[in-house]
Amino acid sequence: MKREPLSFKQTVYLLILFIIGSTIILPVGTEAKQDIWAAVLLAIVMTLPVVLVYARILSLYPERNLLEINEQILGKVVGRFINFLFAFYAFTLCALVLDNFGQFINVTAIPETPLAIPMLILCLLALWATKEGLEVIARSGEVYLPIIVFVATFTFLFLTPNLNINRLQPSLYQNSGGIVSAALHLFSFPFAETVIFTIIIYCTNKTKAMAKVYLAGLLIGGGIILLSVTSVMAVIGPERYQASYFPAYLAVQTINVGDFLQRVEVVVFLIAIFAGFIKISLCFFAACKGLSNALGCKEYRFLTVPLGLLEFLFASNLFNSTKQMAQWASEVYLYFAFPFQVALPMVIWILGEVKRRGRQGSPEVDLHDELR
Amino acid sequence: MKKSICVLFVFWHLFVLWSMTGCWNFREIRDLAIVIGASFDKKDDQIYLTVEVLSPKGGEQEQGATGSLGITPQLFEGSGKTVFEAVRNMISKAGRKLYWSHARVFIVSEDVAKEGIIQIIDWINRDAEVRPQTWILVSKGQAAGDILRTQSKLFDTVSMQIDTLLRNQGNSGKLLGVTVGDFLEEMQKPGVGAVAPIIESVKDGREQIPQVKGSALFKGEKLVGFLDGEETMYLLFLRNQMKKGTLIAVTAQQPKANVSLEIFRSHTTKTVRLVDDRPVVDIWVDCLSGIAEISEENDVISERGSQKLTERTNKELRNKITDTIKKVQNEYGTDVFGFGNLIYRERPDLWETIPKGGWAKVFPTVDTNVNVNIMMRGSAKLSEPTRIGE
Amino acid sequence: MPSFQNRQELVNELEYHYFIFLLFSIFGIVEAIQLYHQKQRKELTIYLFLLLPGLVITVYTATQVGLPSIAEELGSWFGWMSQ
Amino acid sequence: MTKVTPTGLRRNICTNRLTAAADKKSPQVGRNFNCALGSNIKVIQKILQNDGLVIYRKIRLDTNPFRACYVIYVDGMVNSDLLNENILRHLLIFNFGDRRQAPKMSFSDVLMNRVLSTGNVQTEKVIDSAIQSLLYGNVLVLVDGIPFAFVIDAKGWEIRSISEPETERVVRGPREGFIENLITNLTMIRRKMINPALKMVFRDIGTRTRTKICIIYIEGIARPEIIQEVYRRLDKVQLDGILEPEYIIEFIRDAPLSPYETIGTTERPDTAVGKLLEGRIVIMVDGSPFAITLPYLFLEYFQANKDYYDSFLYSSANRLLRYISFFLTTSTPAIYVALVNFHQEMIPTRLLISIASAKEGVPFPAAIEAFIMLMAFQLLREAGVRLPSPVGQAVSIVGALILGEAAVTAKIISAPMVIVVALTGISGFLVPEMPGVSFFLSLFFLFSSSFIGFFGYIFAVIAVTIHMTSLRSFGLPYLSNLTSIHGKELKDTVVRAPWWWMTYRPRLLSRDKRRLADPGRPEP
Repeated sequence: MKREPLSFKQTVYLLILFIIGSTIILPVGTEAKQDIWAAVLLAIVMTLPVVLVYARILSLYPERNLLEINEQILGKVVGRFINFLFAFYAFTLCALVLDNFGQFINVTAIPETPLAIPMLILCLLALWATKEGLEVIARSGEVYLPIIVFVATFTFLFLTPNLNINRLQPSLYQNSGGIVSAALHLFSFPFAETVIFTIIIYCTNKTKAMAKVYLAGLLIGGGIILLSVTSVMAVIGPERYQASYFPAYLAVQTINVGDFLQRVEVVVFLIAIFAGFIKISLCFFAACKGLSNALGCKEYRFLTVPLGLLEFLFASNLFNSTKQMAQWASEVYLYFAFPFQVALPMVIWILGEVKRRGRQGSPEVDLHDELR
Repeated sequence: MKKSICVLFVFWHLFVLWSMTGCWNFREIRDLAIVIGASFDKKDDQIYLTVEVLSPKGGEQEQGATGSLGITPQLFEGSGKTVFEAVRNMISKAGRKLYWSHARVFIVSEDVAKEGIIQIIDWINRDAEVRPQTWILVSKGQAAGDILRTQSKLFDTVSMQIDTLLRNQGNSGKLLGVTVGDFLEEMQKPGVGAVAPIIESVKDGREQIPQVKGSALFKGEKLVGFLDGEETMYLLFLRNQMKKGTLIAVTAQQPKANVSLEIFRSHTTKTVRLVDDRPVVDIWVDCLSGIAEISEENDVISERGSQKLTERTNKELRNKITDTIKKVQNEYGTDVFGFGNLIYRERPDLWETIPKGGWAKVFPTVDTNVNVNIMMRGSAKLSEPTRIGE
Repeated sequence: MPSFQNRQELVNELEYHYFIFLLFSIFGIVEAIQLYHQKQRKELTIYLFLLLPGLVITVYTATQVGLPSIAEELGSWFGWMSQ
Repeated sequence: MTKVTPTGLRRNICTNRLTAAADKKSPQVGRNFNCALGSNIKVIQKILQNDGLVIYRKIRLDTNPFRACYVIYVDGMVNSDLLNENILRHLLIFNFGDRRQAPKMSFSDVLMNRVLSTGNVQTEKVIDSAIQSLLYGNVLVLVDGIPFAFVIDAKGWEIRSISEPETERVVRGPREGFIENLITNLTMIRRKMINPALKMVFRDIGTRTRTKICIIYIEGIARPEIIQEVYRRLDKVQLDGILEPEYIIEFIRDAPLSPYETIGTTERPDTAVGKLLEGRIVIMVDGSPFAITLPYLFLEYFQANKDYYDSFLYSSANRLLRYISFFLTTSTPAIYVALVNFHQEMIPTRLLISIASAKEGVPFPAAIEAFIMLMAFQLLREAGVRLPSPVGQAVSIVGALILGEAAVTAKIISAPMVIVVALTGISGFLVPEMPGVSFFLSLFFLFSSSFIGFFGYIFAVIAVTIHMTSLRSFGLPYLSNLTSIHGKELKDTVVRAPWWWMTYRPRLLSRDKRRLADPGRPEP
């Protein structure tokens, strides 16, 4: 039987898992302090138009992903060069997430194990999943998301006695600079990282309204992030949030139900590894696809092994310490990601629209449907 | 076929990896010395650490003992220039690796606390094994190690007794359990001073037993003073941490006129307002309580008597709370009530006018306005005071 | 690379690097033979072009102690990170 | 237990010599009968040389002039009443000379229409085919001067009586199970489904045994592409002997190396019909009381037929229990090892201390202990299954009690580990169809979690998910019902919804999706 393309639900699940990914373990939006909820909301609002642009690009050329669209719009040479850049971005992002999880596991739970071991295993798993194909990743996502939602709900319920709304005050007082800066960071990590999805999915009959897919994924994923960071902030307060590398872990540590359900943070964050694995696999998949396209190969699967090795080496030599990782995330990543998340998609979109107008007489056919 | 060979290779290799390098974080459970409580003393720039350790080795000696664990705790002492060094020096004595995840209490001696507690707090928060949910206490007037050397009558170890006590917070209403995490947060938060409960060893019968009562007040990282049990109760009211089931006693002027009240529910609201450019904190204590004991023949249950009692109680509580605030303001000058944090939260504009680090100067001058509103409900099983027959 | 505190740690590092090297070599040989048999010359070239440097880097990092991280290197080139 | 009769044995190997002859390209192969009875008989006797079970009964027919006739059959494979009463007797007493009884009929027509009074009589021209049907239990009648043989269906061999299947007992529900006879099995299915849409297609498989198999499906429900796929894969089976469905399963299943079953078996006709009604295809093999059902999805491990015979609330609770027991049987040793060796902080203090005192003096790390105990448990289980049941029970009880107790006393194994392994083993019995999978999984998880604790465990879970999501059973994703949390399909996956609520069949499996004509809650 023919393998089906991803369904609407699978794509949305993947988007949600991708957005949750490493975001829930890392200290995101520290600049906003107690107004972090506002920063998340602002970041979602900022991401909306960008995401609609991604969706629009895909809808311009049905049955094609960004790589093929690039070739179509920019021509073979330039298009492939741009695809190479995108593959590089996916590669880097994959290494970053891999590193985040490696550091997280290493610092919080098993400090004596070399950092590289969990990273290597995660990398091998992502390699295997990529070799099996996108459908396997999507189905795994369908298995994981309910588990994540289940565990997260219970974690949230157990955390409620520790929530203290006082820690979120004073709210919105002369903190606009912090909020905007935090929102920018949240925009680049994780929301606009969904540009990776343009490489791996394409517009089919089943996922006709690409904008709908993106909006659903962004809003649900963003909602989960909003809930999680706000509750973490309300449990540990802005001072400890800022000081910690992994604030959510600190917050979950405070769970104590009837003196027997305590010290469960390891189990809770095991579940986060599911989301992280999906994010790593998707990025790695995108990197393989992008590179194979840039090199003009039809098949991407043969690239997984050598690229996996390089990925692991890159990730394990990227940072020497958790401090460096945090510093890089807060100081450099925003500027590094900007071209891939905003600039290049904008250019592609505009060129695509122009080409489309040139190609067709009436370009306004379903514009309203898509950008509604 | 090729694929499955690859998969087999992966598994074979994982096995090789496993058997070659061993398991890094592998800890055999019987090799652990489980730390259940620790105390910190200071003498001549050296930190003296005493830990209470549970280890199964002790269990064999105590086979058949009636205690729930059947284990006697062992005490180890170590010293060093830093906490970490003291911990490391102890390994050579204990022989087994100290395992800190199950630690319940940390006791800091008064001397250490007066010089600054940050060293200990930082180590607890930084170390992955030690948990911030551990209780922190200050031993008053004694070496902290001596507390661990006392006897626990109903529990296996002193630390477990203190842990259970603090978790239930007692019904005495005279102590305030604080975890290291909370302590750190209050230490870092603007406009609030940290508090920790006091622990002492007292003689009970023939044995020395630990007693937790009152609270130690910190200004920044340094200990500045103590509140006794009675004042701690008012502190609890002010911090809105009064638990239900607490008993308070109301005394009137004439002898034999005492009434004990049990608190069912208590809620404290604090607001800040400006009077002549100076902040005034209004405090409302709403309290639902019932009569638990009447030691006079007077009628306090009927509507009129109850009203009188309520008035009397309100007045008395208000005075006591105000006195406590005054005492802290004048003698210690640390804002353990969180007035500064209240201003920071509710009037951030006002907070900005206070120069950085200037709150300590402003705090003693803050005016407070305490309102107590006690609602009486019920009088336990008896509807009348116990009368004496003619 | 963190600095090694004792010999045992060094041995651990070496061993898992050895493991990675061996694992990817075997993968590489199997897949390269497969590609060779399928007469996908271009793919084979790309494959080896990517894999061999990776293996060399693995060996290099296994034998070096205290290498600066990639982020540090980049930071010193562009002056990103405040060291 | 199967009674192995000489004929049963013979049915399995009956065509050996025939094929051997075919291999030698003997001149007789493919030859037709000719008119001379003597040469026909000689050919047959030559092919069936040294086969003492074949009986040649020569009859001189009452014709004018006398004609000879041979009745050939295999001893024990024919119904002797039928043979004697309806074939031999008529041949013996019929007066062929009396033309009034059969005016204007040829001799063979007379035989067909007046003499042979059995249900199924056919004529066969090719010698090989005739011999094959002879060996399958048919009676051959060869008459002088007629260039073909009459093949009379008079099969009747000893069969086991229908009894309740041992492996799938139910408290409530039908008590019959399949037996070794294909036709009887098919009648059991047919009796439950009186509908012309039920299709049964026969095939011969096994180059030597020529085993009859039957592919059963319901037209209009089963998806034609799956049926085509089944035919395609069956055509590839070139094994010489098929004695049991597993011989076929291993040829036609997807992912042949995976421990997960992608093809199911059942011993119960009601289960088989239930699967048919869900759009699945059932294959029955002659000589085995097990039917193959396919496609087989992961969730079917947890759907026991008794679920459908009990109250839906109770069944749903049972089903949830089965999921939990699957989790327990695969993960308990791994979680225990991770807790005890890596994440001691998660164990409550008192429990930690009691585990530590139990471990005091035990020389092995928990992982090795768990491995030893799991192996011992498997040994006991296997020994218990193979031995006759009273002895088997004794072995299990003695083994479990005495060995466990002695091992704890001798400080080889710690007491908590005995509890853990007992829990693992006993919860494994709740999902009896997957002993292999749960054993492999528990070993794999144990191994991973003894490597880096809970993280190893979760990595192993991810690896297993990748494997399972990449599996397919005849084109259907193996986890399809599990992963698609679809309101309609949830009704028969996690829980068992009441029958009046299960309006639809599984979505991917079937063509006609509607199961219930008029959905709605029954009203009193």
